[in-house]
Amino acid sequence: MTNSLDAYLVLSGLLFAIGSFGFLARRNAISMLMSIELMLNAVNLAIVAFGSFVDRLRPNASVIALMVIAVAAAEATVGLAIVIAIYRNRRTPLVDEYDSLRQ
Amino acid sequence: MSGQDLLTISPLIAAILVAVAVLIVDLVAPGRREPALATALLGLGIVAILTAVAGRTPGQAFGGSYTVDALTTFLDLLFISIVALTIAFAPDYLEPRDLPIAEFAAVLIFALTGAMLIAASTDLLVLFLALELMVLPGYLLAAYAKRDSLSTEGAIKYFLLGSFSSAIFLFGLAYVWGLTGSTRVADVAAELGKIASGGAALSPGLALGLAFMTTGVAFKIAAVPFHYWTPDAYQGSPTPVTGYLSVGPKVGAFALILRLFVGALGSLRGDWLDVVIVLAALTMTLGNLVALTQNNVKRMLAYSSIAHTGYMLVGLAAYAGGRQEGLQGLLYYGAAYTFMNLGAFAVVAALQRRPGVTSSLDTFAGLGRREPLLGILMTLFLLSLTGIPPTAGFFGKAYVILAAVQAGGPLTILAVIAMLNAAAAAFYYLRVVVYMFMREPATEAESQRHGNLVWAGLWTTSVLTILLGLIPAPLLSVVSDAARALGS
Amino acid sequence: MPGGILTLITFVPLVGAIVIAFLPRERPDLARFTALAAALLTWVFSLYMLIGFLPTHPGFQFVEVADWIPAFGIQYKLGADGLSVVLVVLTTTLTWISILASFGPIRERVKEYMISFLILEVGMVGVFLALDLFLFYIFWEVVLVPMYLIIGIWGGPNRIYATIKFVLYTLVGSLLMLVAILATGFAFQDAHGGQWAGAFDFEQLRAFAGTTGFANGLQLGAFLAFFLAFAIKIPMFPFHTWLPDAHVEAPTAGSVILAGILLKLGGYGFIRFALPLFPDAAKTYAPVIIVLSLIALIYGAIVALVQPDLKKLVAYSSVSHMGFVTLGIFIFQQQGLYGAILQMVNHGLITGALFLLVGVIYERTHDRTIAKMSGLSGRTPVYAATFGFFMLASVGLPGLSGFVGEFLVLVGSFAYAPAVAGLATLTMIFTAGYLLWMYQRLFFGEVSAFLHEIGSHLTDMRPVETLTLVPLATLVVVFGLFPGLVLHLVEGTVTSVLNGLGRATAINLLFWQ
Amino acid sequence: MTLPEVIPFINVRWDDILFLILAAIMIGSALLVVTLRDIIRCGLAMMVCFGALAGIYVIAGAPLVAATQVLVYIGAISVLVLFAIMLTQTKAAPARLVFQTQAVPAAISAVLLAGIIAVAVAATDWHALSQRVESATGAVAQVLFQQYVLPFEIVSVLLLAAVIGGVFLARREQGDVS
Amino acid sequence: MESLVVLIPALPLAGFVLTGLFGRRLDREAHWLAVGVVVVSWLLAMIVAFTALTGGFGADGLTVKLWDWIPAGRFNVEIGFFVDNLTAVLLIVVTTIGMLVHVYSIGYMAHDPGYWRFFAYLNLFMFSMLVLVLASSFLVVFVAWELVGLSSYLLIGFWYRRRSAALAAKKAFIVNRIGDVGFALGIMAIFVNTGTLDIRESIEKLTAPGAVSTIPLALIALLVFAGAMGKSAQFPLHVWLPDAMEGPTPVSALIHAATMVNAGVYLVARTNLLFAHAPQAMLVVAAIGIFTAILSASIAFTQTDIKRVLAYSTLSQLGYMFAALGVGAWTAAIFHLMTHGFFKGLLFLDSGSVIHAVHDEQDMRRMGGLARKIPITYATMLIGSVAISGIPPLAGFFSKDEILGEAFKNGFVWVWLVGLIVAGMTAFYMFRLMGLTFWGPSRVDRQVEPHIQESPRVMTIPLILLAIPSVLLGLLIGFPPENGLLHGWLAPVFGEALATGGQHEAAFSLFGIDGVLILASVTAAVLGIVVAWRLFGVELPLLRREPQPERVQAITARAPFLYRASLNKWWFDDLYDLLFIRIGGRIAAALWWFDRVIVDGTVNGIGIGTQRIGGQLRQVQTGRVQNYALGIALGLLVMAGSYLVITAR
Repeated sequence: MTNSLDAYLVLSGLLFAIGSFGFLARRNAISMLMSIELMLNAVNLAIVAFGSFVDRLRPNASVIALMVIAVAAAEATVGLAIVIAIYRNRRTPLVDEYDSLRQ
Repeated sequence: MSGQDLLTISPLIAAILVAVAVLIVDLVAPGRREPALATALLGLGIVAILTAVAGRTPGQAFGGSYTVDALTTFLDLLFISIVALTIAFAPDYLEPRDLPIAEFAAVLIFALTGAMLIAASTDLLVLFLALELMVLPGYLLAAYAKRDSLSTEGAIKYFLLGSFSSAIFLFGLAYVWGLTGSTRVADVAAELGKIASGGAALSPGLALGLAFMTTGVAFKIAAVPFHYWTPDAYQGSPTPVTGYLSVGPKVGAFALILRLFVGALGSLRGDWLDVVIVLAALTMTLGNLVALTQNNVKRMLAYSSIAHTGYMLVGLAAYAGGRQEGLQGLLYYGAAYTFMNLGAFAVVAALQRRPGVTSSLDTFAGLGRREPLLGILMTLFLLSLTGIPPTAGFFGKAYVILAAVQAGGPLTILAVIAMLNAAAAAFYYLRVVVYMFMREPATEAESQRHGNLVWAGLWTTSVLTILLGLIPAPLLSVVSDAARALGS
Repeated sequence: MPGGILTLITFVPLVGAIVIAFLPRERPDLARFTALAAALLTWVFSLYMLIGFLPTHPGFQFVEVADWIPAFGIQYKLGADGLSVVLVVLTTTLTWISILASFGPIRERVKEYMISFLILEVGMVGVFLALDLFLFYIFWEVVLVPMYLIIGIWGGPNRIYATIKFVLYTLVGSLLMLVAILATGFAFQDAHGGQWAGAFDFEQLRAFAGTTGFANGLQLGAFLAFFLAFAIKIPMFPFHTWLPDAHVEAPTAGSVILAGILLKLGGYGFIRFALPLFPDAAKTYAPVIIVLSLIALIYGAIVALVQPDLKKLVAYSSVSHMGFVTLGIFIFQQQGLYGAILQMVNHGLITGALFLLVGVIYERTHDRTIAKMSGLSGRTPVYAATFGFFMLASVGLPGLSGFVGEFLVLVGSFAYAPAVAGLATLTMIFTAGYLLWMYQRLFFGEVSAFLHEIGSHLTDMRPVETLTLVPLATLVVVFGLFPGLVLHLVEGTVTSVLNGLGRATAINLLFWQ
Repeated sequence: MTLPEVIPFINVRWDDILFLILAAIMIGSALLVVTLRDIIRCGLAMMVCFGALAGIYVIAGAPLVAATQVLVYIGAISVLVLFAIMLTQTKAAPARLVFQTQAVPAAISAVLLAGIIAVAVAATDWHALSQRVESATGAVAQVLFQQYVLPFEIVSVLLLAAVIGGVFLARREQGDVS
Repeated sequence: MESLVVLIPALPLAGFVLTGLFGRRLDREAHWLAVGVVVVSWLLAMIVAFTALTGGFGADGLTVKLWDWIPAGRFNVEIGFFVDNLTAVLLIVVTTIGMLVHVYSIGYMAHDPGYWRFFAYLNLFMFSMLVLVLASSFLVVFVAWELVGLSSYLLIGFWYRRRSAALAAKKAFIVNRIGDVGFALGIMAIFVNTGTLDIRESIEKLTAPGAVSTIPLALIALLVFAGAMGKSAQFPLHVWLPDAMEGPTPVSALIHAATMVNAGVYLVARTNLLFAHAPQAMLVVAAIGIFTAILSASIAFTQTDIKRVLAYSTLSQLGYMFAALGVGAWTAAIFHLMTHGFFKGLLFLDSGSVIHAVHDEQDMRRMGGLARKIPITYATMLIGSVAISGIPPLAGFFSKDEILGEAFKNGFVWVWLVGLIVAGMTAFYMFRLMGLTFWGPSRVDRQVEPHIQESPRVMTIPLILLAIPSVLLGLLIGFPPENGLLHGWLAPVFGEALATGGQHEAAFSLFGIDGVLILASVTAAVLGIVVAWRLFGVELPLLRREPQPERVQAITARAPFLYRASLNKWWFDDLYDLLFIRIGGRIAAALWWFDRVIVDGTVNGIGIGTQRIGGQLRQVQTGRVQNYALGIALGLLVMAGSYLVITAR
């Protein structure tokens, strides 16, 4: 089982789906942020899995994964900054209440 | 990593340095905007020169992950002018709202580096990173008026959906990489070439990857049904930022498409042709139909920018339909769209100089009387957006349509749809003209003074808008070189 | 004849417009007279061209070619044959007349008005002279914007609705035409091994259409697109409803140009492009178009009968009269074509004059409701006489220009099918009906209470107004007695078009037996 | 000490067990992240989830990634998140609804998504590359500094930009409501 | 000589232009110029006519080419004139009566504010009429055709303040247009089949042996005839002429009695060969002619407006002429055209003089007993009435009798019979008119009564001058019957047609059939007169009788339907009003509704519909990120699905 790429990929897919669910369903900006982190990690898992199963990819895999982590970090920074900024204006982290821009 | 490499990526380095320099200047002379502005614009000038120079020696760096060719140069210069113009338009808007210009410029230039990287990168990973580097500053800029709740709201929507789509895109990227075994565009293309030539079957996994990537990109260019962020983000953002967002990231995303879908996945175009056709039709139509009902000019222009994405997609579709001209048309349209749209937003920004002025249609009532020049320029940009000759917008449309007609088949119908859309679009563009020249303002607003930078920018955009329509030949050769550089 | 005369004619107004743009806003008269000067200059140049034109010489004259977008073989190519010459002179003439006629009525934003008017002239002249499809399209669209502004800014109370309707309607047609133009150009390029050279050059395209001919599919599609664009401009039933609105709202001079020139763009397009490039398609669609023309003829006349608004009445009369043009074109008969061209010219003169006259009364009463007027003959005899003159010309009274064109078209249609001629001729009755009735209600009877209230403002025609109408009246008489002046000029055009259609001998079969 | 390759009697490889356990933990905690009412607990669950993921990386033979995962995520990001949570915590917040009105369609689409991915994965023939190979950390560094210089630089710029902007946005200025 | 021919119409044209431009200044002197030019062109006309009739122009007349009018490729019409004997005869009639009417108008219009305008119009008419007569090409005829229509329009509506006048003018023009449509189509047919519009050339081509025409000759002939029906007010287009009496009386005399209304007759006579080759068409002409004759005669019975009686009488006389043409009595038709021109002109001018005397009163019920008060008018009018009634040896007798005679001898007995009855009716209503106007007790308004006086010289002299030909013309050119001067003149014109039609040309035999026919017609006339005397009285030197209104009452009571029918002109006006004004108006209104609601509605509908759709699509943008995200997720699913499908195939 740990011998089958499928297992890893399915696992990552699952994580990705869960993340997307969180993103679609949660109201709190920060939990949406966390969901995105989940999704990014799902991708990382896939990448690592590819790396560990395909010879050619092995060295690159780790690097790419690292990059992805870094990107995730950057996104998180920006995201949290924005969240805080809007929180200052709206006094609520609940995204579905930010709907003065519409139609 | 050789000296040659350094020369090749010198524009990039220069850009980063400019960004840093701007910040330093600001630290040195805090609160004064002229030095920062000067640094930024001069720096951009240098970057442009370097780009031109580097463009003379096409080649690759970093083992083929960074390519300099006609396309790169063309796009880079386009991006630089976009950023320069945005910086020119910004101060008049930011200062009254006491928002600093330095950070603005710096962040913007960081975004520029991202865009330039996209234009140049021939490596999937680099592409992704570059994309992030382009959009992350975008999120920040959208929220730049941080005490304005609308700005931040638009920003957070933009950010959340943006990173959602990034995740999706990345997922697809991972699969494509995993199945082709390389991040190098060339290798990927070769790998897929086998598949296209029937050497191997297109595996579902790869298809999945393609689907995810397409979705991610479609989001970035704001194609329907992935466009939702556009109106809100555009309306919320500070107007100069909106102007930038409406062209910079869009053209950037198209650059990504060129590098990725054309460069890497070109051999599979038969597979994504249908998808692009559908996307194009949907995008044009929805964008225009909704724009018809908007009373806020910024929001209206947001929807119109969606529609223009649709027109550009027609070019892409024509390419997928087997016509090199499609790419040329796409590039030409991109350039034309850039200047006319930036110009239009610049006028809106100029009108909003006084804080508190909304961008609703009523703001434009009587503008033709109040500030005739501004009114006339706005009319020019709107006519160009409509596609009335002799303007850039017209020629861009004609070019794209020509490509579509050449490709024939379903694309002819797409061309007709595009034209009907253009006709419908005329309604809302001209409505602004109606307000400017044929309606009297409800409350008499006094005319305002605008900075020289703004005027300079407006003249540049308007002159280009006309020239690109009257004398398209020069740009024409440029874009055809660019398209050829991409190969087909 | 020096080269560049056509460019001169086309762009002198533009120069004028630019000059006006730099004139001080607070000196409207400067703008007025500069505009008039520019228009008159253009007119003189056009007359100069007219003199230099050799009717016997076949093909295009004064041709000017310069590469514009070589990548697609798009050229800046101007040239004139009889048809263009006639219509260009008509344009330049009506333009200065309209500008003169706007001196009084247009009191605000004079600068902008004059600029739009001159740019409008650029577009119109360009359309008639362009020999490159792409260039033609550009001029075609250029016409749109100034007219949009003229109606929208200086128009009546409901102007915005009218002008937007006008623009959108026209745009739908023209944009599809653009697709057709591009498709045609591409088809040419495709047939010439990917060589773009000459792909939009009308003469080469015509030659191609005459020899190899475009594929049927393309012809049918492209012709349809062209047809839509032109039919909307003319306008043909059922695409005509923008016209009454536009006319009612437009300022007088706007209506004059609209009726006098813009409607002709459609007819010109048919004769110059649609027929020569897509002859087979033209023949295929001809019956339908003929039927539509007949409907337009009779329907327009009948609807005009019950119009309460003077301008609307004239507008519908235009729909009816332009029916003769399309009919004359699509019966593919020599007489028909001659008649159609003549009818375009005459309609330009007569309807233009009628709109000027409507403007005269509107300026005094600020009303155009026929019901409110009556007995004008007593108060304004000269006006009544002039109006009567043009009214009769419009009725098609022999001896005045209106008659000849109509009759030629009718003769042609008779040769095509007596039944068609029979139906078309019925219009003679309806036309007389609505025009005479209108005239009776306006000018006969006792002076109405409404006009009494106007009192002393209800003056007879002023010198300026007379000045604008005298040239038109003269031309109406001259062309009525010596239509040959026009017919000789367009001989070449007619022959080449009919040769292209391979139908030049249609009427011959009935001869000499 | 060394364990036998395979667990006696039930003939399952150790790392498989480990994999299963970690996977279970990961999925479970992930679910908690997206479902828990109290957002602070969500944050903690996320840390758990990432920990488990790190474990899986190790099994997959990417220790370096695993390490970074622990450092960056469990270290930096999670803390950042928690800070953000503190900053934006309103008294009323946890009391309110956790889920959007569209939780159900969200769930459905998530399931579909997982389904499609699974199907695609299953349907794909990984041209017999499912023979795992051991990896050496040394190789990575090498690759990183030869082939991936450019990306590396970019990432740094990216972070720089993010920080500058982030600082600007988060900075509290006079006139801001506190 | 050519130049003279050109001058004949040119002079009145000049008169029109000059009077039109400067008339306002000339004011009361306006007539000098106008009358002057007409007199001159009369002189010229006389010279030309004399030359023509004495064979000065040879067998095939004199042709004058002015210029190529419409050179449209194969279609080439030239403006030119053509004089042969027929033209000459017409010239005489038109110029003579025209001149006299001009003179007469000087007096009649003396006090009218639009004095100069009137003369301008009259000149315009003279010009148009002369062109019509002289024209050598069908299209030029058509031009003149419309121009006379125009001048008649202007003159009928001369008193434009009067609504009835304006309406009558419009009616006249439009009804004429209906005929013109036919004429125009006829012209097209002729051109399409012959390639020329020169009258003689084209007809030769049409009728040449073995000529093949796309449309039957009869149809062409009838189309041409349609035009004639319009101008000459033949049933069913007769309705405009009575209303045309709204115009000043000189106009009625000149245009609506003596000249313009004869244009139709002239046209048919001019194209005689065409008709001769289309017997069916001839039959129709005869039928319509004779029917019009009796129809309008019957209406004339009960009209009380003196001018309307004359108008209907004109109709019925025109009917005679067409009947004559129809039966192939070409010469007789032209003969009657001439005589009728003179005596009907006379009668109208007389009626004008009467109206003048009783201060613009036209209703005969308010006249009576005027004989002594206005003797000259009375005398001349009596002559006119006798002439029209066909009592030998006055002009009317010869022409009318010739028509009837030839109708009978050419085998159209029914035409002859109806004609005979009409002759009697004519005599009756004419003397009813005389009785009501001049004889019996005066019913004139008390205020007016004392001021009644004879018209001035300038008016009476023309009357006398017209009376002379009304008496003598028949004897001069019509005697011996069927062999008089006129026959000599017109023989070359109609010879071929007669040959073709094979009409009988036996010598006139007073003591044969002709005598009987004469007897019959004279009896009919006398009968009519006597009945009129018995009912409406008479005051002549020998016999005198009081009118019997009560007997009139009795008779009308006995045949109420016929009476009302006659009184209401057989309801034609009402019928047309219903058809064209009411129903037509409805249709027009309906079409306009269609235009606004359906055609334009669709256009606007598309616009509004698009907006609506946009409004709906807007709703998608809820402003909630999660909704957007869901949308994207769904899009992603679809995208993935479609990709999988695409690659699966």
